[in-house]
Amino acid sequence: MKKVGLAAFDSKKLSTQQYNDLGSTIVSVQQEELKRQLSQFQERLSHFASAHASEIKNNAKFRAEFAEMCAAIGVDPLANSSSKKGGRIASFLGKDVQDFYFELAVKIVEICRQTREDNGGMVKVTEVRDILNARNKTSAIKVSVDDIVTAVKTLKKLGDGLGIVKVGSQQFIKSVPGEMNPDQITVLETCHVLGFVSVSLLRDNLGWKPTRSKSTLETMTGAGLLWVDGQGVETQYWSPSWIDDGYMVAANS
Amino acid sequence: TSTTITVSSSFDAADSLSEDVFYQELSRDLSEFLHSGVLDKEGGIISLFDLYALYNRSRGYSLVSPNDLYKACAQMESLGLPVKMRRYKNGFLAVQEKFKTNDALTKQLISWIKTVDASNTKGVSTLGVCSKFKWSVGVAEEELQYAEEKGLLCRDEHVTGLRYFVNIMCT
Amino acid sequence: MNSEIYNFPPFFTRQPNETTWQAQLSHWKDVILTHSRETKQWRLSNTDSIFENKKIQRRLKPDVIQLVLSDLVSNKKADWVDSKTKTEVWIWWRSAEEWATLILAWIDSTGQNGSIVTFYDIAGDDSPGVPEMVGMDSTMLHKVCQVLVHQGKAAVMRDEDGNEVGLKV
Amino acid sequence: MNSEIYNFPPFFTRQPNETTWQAQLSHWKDVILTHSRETKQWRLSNTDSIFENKKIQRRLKPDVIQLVLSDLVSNKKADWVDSKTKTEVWIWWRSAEEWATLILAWIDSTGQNGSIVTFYDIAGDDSPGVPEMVGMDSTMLHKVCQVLVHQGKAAVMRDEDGNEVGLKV
Repeated sequence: MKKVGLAAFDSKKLSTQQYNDLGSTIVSVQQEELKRQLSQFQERLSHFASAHASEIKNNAKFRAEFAEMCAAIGVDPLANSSSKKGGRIASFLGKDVQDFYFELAVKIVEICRQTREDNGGMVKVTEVRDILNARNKTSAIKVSVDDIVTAVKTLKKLGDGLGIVKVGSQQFIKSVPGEMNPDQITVLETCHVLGFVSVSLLRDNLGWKPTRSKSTLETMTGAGLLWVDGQGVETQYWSPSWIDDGYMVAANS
Repeated sequence: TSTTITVSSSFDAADSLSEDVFYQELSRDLSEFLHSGVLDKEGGIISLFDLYALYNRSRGYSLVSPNDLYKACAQMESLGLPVKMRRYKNGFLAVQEKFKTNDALTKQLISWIKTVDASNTKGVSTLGVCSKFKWSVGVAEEELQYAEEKGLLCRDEHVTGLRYFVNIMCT
Repeated sequence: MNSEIYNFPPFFTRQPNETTWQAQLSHWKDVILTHSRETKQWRLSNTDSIFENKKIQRRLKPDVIQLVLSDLVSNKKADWVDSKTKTEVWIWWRSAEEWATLILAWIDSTGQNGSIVTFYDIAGDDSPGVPEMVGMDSTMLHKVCQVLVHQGKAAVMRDEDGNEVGLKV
Repeated sequence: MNSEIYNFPPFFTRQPNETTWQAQLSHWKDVILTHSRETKQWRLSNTDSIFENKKIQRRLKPDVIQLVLSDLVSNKKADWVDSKTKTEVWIWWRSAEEWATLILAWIDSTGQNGSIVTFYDIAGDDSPGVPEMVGMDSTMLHKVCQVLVHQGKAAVMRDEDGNEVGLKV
């Protein structure tokens, strides 16, 4: 650690012990100062939260920025239940904002469970968003992708087995334990770009040998991650996330 | 030398006392909730994810955070409640009845597989296990993998899905 | 999952993965029930146009259609028109119990308890009591009546030839 | 061949449990060696039909086949035909030492000590000395000879072009 300001001393005249004492004094002074600044920061963030509770609740963009600010200074506004007494951070966010996220997390767990047989436990974040907003047509609050990601992160505390996985530019919620290997990720990415994959598509686009493609595609089908279409010129493998995408395309056209 | 600065929310004595009470009450309430028929419906084991969803659904308002739910489950055993938290090898968490040992559950599973697939030629699927033991898919998978880690079961990965067989390769 | 699954090419191929196949069957059930409800279709044959999606040039194979129909029947969402040939089903896009409830509600709301109401009053073309039931076949009507009889809520009325013609609540 | 294991579907999936996997590898080794011995197969490629069991519709994945072949090699039950590409192995369903012993035994029993015996005498189609060795490739024969040379029990004989053609005990 750089000991700023020590140049003023003639360090040669100081014993090592003294030197260390001085150093740690300075460090602890710095530490105190930082702590003071941080807690001031938290204080202000707390004021901000209560002053803007309704914006935070009703505006997805606002929520995302607020979450970023909290993360930047190491505050987790969603660690504590709203019913818990005491503690500054407990009352950090309005009760209804906290409950908004906790309820969202409940719904995410349920959707993962309900759609698991369709998609093998890999569901696109945008699909979860569409499902939630379609169910809640009357509500003024529209759930955003960021909200869902925030809610999924709070669920980390409940153990491994539910988390965000990036597939190219797409974000998925994975609700089955175990890692996906790079080939499987690549296949899902390719599905997103081309709609579906086949042995010859993977050969032409990625230079994969048929044996490699076949074994990856069969493994993924066996895991419920891909659906098979046997009525084209060759067997085609589709990601069920296409269904939601297709729906969006149809809705926008 | 590097210095880490942690800023924690400072509780005074009364706060930390009320915090202890909060978790104890939550643990007890969860235990009661589980014994109101929920645990029976889930075949005696429930994943923390499902417990979180079901419990908060039943509360309806002033929901419990995932963090608090975890802390309350973690101390169920030390509070002497009839349920305990269990951590599977891959980090999956569940709550189960205290009197049932992990190996007793496995024994139950293996003996059922031996009766439904006596010839050991078809194996069983996760869904088959779910419907037999009333477990959620997550729990069934963990139980099957637990038996696999013990060398009692082995797997057949196929395009038709994953199936588990009684392991005859180690004899 | 939404109805867009009908435009998903793999939806018309029997999925090799058993779990996925179960999900697929369940989606076919939903697609058929929704479509029947919307078009007021009472009867579905194994050659119905729903099993082919011309837009994406995909169709369900006959043996798979058979599995889909059997699944509807075993889920009590349909009955075989002829349980020997198994080529056609009556579709219960509402259950017999639900139809029974609707009939009772109408009789009740019009103060006809104790009087005889004919099937024509209930589901005839001319100002029917339960408009949704217009066009329902007598086989299905019979089953709905049986529900009421079993519940002890109604007696079936017959004409001189022994045909069921109405109810008395 | 252990047909019970060979018809056991999980035998064709790489087992995640380390202990089970080691047992599985060892079963594959036995299955391959038994099958090669029975069919007098000297050479095994990574696309050999043994890796697919049509009866139960299971096949070993390419990366797992590679592990099985490597295991054979590291257990000295096989040698890579080409140690760069590693697509094929020579199989020692008897070890080189065993073959060497069989050759010596035949030479001994026919009183040919001190005389030159050609490879054709040993393993040629026409009344071979060690019938089981018929069809063995020269690469493998060479390795067997080396065993005898190292044991100081025989010298290799060459023709004018320097090719190994026989032995002198």
